[in-house]
Amino acid sequence: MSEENISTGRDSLWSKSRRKLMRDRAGVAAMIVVGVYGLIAILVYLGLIGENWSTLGEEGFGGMSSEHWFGTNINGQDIFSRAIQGIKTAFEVGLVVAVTATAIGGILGAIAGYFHRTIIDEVIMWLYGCIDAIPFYLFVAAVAFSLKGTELQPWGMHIAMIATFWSSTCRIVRGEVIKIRGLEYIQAAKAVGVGPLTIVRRHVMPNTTHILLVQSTIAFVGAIKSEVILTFLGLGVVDGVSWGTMLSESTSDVLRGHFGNFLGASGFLFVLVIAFNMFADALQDALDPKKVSS
Amino acid sequence: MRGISPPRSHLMMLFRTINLVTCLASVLLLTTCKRPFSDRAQDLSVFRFSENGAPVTMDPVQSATQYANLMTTSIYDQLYEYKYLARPYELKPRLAEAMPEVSEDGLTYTYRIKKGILFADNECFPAGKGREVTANDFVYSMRRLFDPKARSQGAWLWQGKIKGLDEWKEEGADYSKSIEGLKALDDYTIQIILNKPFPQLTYTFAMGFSSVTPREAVEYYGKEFGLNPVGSGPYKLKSFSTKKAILVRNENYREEIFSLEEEGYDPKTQSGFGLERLEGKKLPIMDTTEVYFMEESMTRWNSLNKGTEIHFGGIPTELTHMVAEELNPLVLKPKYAEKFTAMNLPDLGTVYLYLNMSDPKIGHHSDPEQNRRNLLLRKAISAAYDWPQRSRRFYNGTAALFPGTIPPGLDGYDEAFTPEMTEPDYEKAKAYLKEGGWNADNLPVLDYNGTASVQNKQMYEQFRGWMEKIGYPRKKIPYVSFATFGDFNKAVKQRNCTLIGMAWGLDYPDAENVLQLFYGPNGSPGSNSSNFNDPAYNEMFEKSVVMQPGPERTEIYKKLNQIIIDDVPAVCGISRNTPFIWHKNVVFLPSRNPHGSLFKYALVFDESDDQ
Amino acid sequence: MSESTSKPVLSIQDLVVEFKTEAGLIRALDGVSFDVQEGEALGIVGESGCGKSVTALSILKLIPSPPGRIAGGSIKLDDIDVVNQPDDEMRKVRGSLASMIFQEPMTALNPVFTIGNQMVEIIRVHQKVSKAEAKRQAIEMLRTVNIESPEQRIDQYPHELSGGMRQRVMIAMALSCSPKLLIADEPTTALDVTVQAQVMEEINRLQREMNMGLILITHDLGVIAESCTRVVVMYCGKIIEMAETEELFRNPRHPYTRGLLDSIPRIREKKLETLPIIEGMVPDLANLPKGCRFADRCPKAEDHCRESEPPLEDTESGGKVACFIPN
Amino acid sequence: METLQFALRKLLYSVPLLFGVTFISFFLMVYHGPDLTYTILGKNPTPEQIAEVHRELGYDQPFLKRYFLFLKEIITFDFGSSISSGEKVSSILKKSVPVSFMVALPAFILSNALGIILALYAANHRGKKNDKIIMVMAAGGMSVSFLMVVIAFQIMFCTSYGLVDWFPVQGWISPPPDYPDATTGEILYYYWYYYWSHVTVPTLASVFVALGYNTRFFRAVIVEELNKDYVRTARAYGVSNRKIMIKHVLKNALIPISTRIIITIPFVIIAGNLVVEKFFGIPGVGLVTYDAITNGDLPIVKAVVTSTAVLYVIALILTDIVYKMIDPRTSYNQ
Repeated sequence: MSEENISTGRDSLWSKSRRKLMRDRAGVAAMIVVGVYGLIAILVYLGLIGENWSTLGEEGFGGMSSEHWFGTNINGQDIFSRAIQGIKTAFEVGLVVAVTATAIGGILGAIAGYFHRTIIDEVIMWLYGCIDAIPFYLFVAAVAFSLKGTELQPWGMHIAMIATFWSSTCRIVRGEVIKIRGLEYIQAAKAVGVGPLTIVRRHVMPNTTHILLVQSTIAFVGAIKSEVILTFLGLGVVDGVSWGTMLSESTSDVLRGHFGNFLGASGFLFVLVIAFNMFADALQDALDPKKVSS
Repeated sequence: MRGISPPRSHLMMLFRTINLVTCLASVLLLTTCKRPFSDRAQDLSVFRFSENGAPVTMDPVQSATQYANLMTTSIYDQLYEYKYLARPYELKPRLAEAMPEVSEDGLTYTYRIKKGILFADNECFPAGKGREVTANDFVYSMRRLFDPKARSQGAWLWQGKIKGLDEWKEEGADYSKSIEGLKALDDYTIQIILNKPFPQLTYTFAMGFSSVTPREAVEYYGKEFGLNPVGSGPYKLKSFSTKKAILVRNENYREEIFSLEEEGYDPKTQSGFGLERLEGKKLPIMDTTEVYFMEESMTRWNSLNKGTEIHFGGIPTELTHMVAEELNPLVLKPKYAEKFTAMNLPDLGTVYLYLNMSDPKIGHHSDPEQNRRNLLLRKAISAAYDWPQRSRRFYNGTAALFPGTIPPGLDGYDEAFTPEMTEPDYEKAKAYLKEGGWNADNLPVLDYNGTASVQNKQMYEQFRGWMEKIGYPRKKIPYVSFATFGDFNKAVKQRNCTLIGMAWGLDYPDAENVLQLFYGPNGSPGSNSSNFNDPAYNEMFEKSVVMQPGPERTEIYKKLNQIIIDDVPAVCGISRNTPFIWHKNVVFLPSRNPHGSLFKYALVFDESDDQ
Repeated sequence: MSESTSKPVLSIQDLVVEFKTEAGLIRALDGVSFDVQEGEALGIVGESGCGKSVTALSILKLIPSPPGRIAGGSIKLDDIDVVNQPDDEMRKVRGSLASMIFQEPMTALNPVFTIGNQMVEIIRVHQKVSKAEAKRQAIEMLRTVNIESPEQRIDQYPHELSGGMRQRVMIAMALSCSPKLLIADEPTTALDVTVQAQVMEEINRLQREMNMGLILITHDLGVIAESCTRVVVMYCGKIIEMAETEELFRNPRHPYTRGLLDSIPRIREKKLETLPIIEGMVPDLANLPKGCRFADRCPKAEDHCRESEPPLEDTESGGKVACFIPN
Repeated sequence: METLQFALRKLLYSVPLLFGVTFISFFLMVYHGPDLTYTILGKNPTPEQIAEVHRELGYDQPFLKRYFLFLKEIITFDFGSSISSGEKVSSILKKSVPVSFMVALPAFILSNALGIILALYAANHRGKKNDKIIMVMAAGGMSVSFLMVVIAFQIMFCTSYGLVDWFPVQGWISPPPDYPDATTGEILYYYWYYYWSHVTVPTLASVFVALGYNTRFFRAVIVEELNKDYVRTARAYGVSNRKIMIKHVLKNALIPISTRIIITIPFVIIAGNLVVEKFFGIPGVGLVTYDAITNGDLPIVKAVVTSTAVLYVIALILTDIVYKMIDPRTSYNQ
């Protein structure tokens, strides 16, 4: 999907979208916030900041201070550092799930749409129909369990989310591809003997990119939010810290009157998710050629 | 909904409507805020007890949990029981007439049971009338523990100990065959012949596992026998759900009168509980005992505070500082002291961090040099382990701290031990590591295993923090989590875990029960989760188990305990205290597994009578 | 302005309608003025986007707001000041005093209600009658627009009718409360050619019979020629020419009008020649040129055409034109 | 009759779906699920006992044989008894399903009803300030984690740190105390009182979280309808705004709205709201199932998965029927 593959007509659509996005002030602000988070995630990943998240303090449940901005937890660990660590975890979960799920959904959706009304389409539709019929959390629990004892165990949560998140992308891409497939120029390309793979690559893929982009932002947010719940249920992040582990800890903290974990984790989570949601909205507006400002 | 009028008012109207609805709802709730049954005079014939977990079944052979044991010991008779008030725990006859007659060689035990004891009336009996309990019922019940169909959780207690019983199981558990070591000599006499001496045998007959069960009931109820228990105890089960069980007086129950002296009353430590009121009362005192199973500590606490919804509960750890003036010993704040009585109940058990000795990274090693280095590593871990901090942060600072595996109060505990001995010494730990040539690069990866609960993870982080202090790289102590205890247990039983945080509750008050945890042949899937296998320890342990209590055995126990401390197959130890709390007009003294059959002593009295 | 004695049923003065878009504020209508007399049929022509439909919607105050808004001028509908009329007063006007027929009979009817249901609803909005009476009126109205067996048709759903039939239903609905003004916005564009004439004939017949004012919006000059007495030509939100139909066809003043007329294929001519087209593109409403809006495409444009906008001025033949160099 | 035929035909078509769901569930939850043996056997099992229980529970059987046994259970709809308690699965579900349903119901109704009301309002004022306020609030609501809301609401309504300390932190209606002279009224009041005291905070939290999503979705659907030509037509003929909204737009919008609502019903009835149940300690079917999955109590897992799948298929059919009822353009023969 490099630039060369995209015709000049599309190219102008892309640059138009970019211009549209840049004009959306809320969208730009959201993008900056997401960018800052991403930067922090990289710094944490490189071990440059937030490294003292595991150091025990002398006394537990310290209040807010210049040293500990959000106070300390039961183990006297610095909650701010842990919240920062949580950014890294969130990006890791979000990126892995979003990229993989959208890729799988996009590919399967394109295949299903292209082979519309064949057995391949039926099988793919059947597959996501089945996944949709199983309650999400039970499915995740089941996936997590079936991976117990294998090398994939630490990735159980990711795999479970990917296994459920691809279906919505697949459904949308399939619909779009069915529409594109009916278009005249594709029919023409087919008539002159262009192979199906070339058609998918040259015509179908570029026309569904905006869907994939938007879907991956949705999956990113979905993954981050699901992580919190899954960790609370004991199915999520095992090693390290995540906002999910912090919120889980906070359930008993708040009854003792300590709100550091809760405020730290939920503050960081809320800002990231709302920024990402706004960014996704702006992206959707910018990429939708039909949409005029409401 | 018109565009032209000021839009604000519409939004306001919308919100006002929503507001109104919620207000109405809450007003409805508030004005009718009268608690149900709050105007009712207290029902003085019901004791409402609560537990923080529910039994899955009340089949005696599966009564491994404290919750199940409490139920089975109230519904069924065992041969013996613990005195209500004696601390440390002391046995007294229950269904048995007296303490057993033991042969010289300590292998043959004769138990005589009381005559005229009836099972509770139940439809499984002819005409629904409970028949007399005989020695054969006991024999049947013991066999059932070894019957694979019954899925017993308690057979291990007697495994290999009663002559012919294991063979009987292997030959297909045919109830028509006789067993040499387990016989009813007549309707009221039981004879047990052991393969080797087992001085704790009589203790095991106070456990819920050894409840006397009528065969008719097992056969009549089949799979659902566990939900339809039939016994000869003070209570019978009226109804059961995972949230609540109702026990009502067994009308067929024998005449049993409470006596402070017989129950081992100690006025020095037990005078504040109103136990004197019980003197001379016929047991069970209350017609009905309702047991509420409330897993969530906050639910239980709320319920306790709602008046008489429950009489007895616990103080959630999150709230102890709000409720208690002092924690050790427990003193309530005046606001609560007006309404409640409370005490810290020590656990009869200990908490460990097992180090899997079958893991060559850290445990036994065929290469003596590596073996030595591993020992130093274990010693370093033990030296860095901060039990007092663990107690402060997770157990309100009230836990009993001691080195070794034998908790204070048991025969074999070294009186010279002090809690200070469990304090960490990081310098010493580092020295051990240095001595063993360990450094950040060559230290092995140690997986820490536990269930996925928040508290377990916090304890893990605390442990990792201690290890960081002695220079252990953070990444080398990963957490392996399990969604349930069963799953965790499976991994432990399959020797897949390196560091294992676990607790052990004693089955009877004898140090043998904790020392067997390190006896080599008991290795996983047996109870020896550390898979410690030391020939010297094994030999000494084998010697001790066949000994009758006495100074000689005490000495051996102390030596065994010292081996555990020196070889560090487990980092120990701590014994938790749980704060319990109950209404002022209730006379009840909580106790711990294996002490069951507590409900029959409970009394709810009318406070106004006192004034 | 021959019938200047009779009262105009519609009078628009200097109407300005603005839309907020991403490209900024645009003027969809910029100073539009015209009258419609009782019983008169007025045609509005122009390319798409010239403001024809906006004009129609403004008359009934149906401009979607936001983003649109009537920014100036006045609309008098039979003495009612539309611009300042509160919305629910305006509601009473719609369908009864002035009514409208839309282009797409496929989508303009609600697919999930029977046509009877929708007609009855409209009748009952404007008249206090029982359901049964409203239904009787609806059947009567369907009969008036020449729908066969209206008693059965009335219980059918829109998708069960043909395109022409649906448009007749629309007409019946529009006329069910005998409006004084009927606005027909491209009423035949979406129909089969064979049906177009029938429907147009129906509209004309009813307009005459009911003596309504009619505004016929179309880009098809042929339709105008057959149905309208007067024509308004719009370009980029402005009226550029207004004249009696015959006069306009015979002698178009504005170069744009001329261009439009030239692009009509003339069937009578034996040989098919390449039709002349108007060169260039309609300017973007957000970036209008300084002078005449048509200047860039105008074959006759001179320098001053690009400097200032020509005003709409009376012509000697009684029409109006906005051009510095009219024919 | 036509509807029934249609439903039956649809049901027949959904057999592959049911098959797939049960197969996936079987593969993940049953075949690869946790091993209950160690829970059953307590702290000190012997290898022989482990082997015995394995045999008895059928863990040692080959995959296909176990799957066919499962299929047989599905067809007879008899899943036997819970392995851990011996209680009949049907009786476990009979107890827990109504609890879940009662917990989820108020939130389900409120979040959808309020969602539709707010969406109608916002759509009606689309582009104006109030619409924007509502949409920003919806975006905010969508950006909080359910866990955050639950914890925050718990602080606000259930602890002395918050606004009011009215509601219990956790729990569910315990059986009423056994007063022999309690009147029916008193007992009903008992249930009524504790029902609301346990269900209010979960409901508020669930509504808070779901409302953003619902409003946004419903608004999008309604706005799309509002842009349709028939709305302009109705307006041009003087139909009032209110009537356009309530009658014309809503009926058309009801197609996607009802699809969304109906599809969630099986999950409300059977799957329960696991997070609510776990956090508030409510013994609903979500928690029961979750415990069964994590423990490996297979009969319960099988029963719940099968029932959910069947209900899901029924819901799918129901949406089709509703679709056909609302939209005359589609017929049963298509």
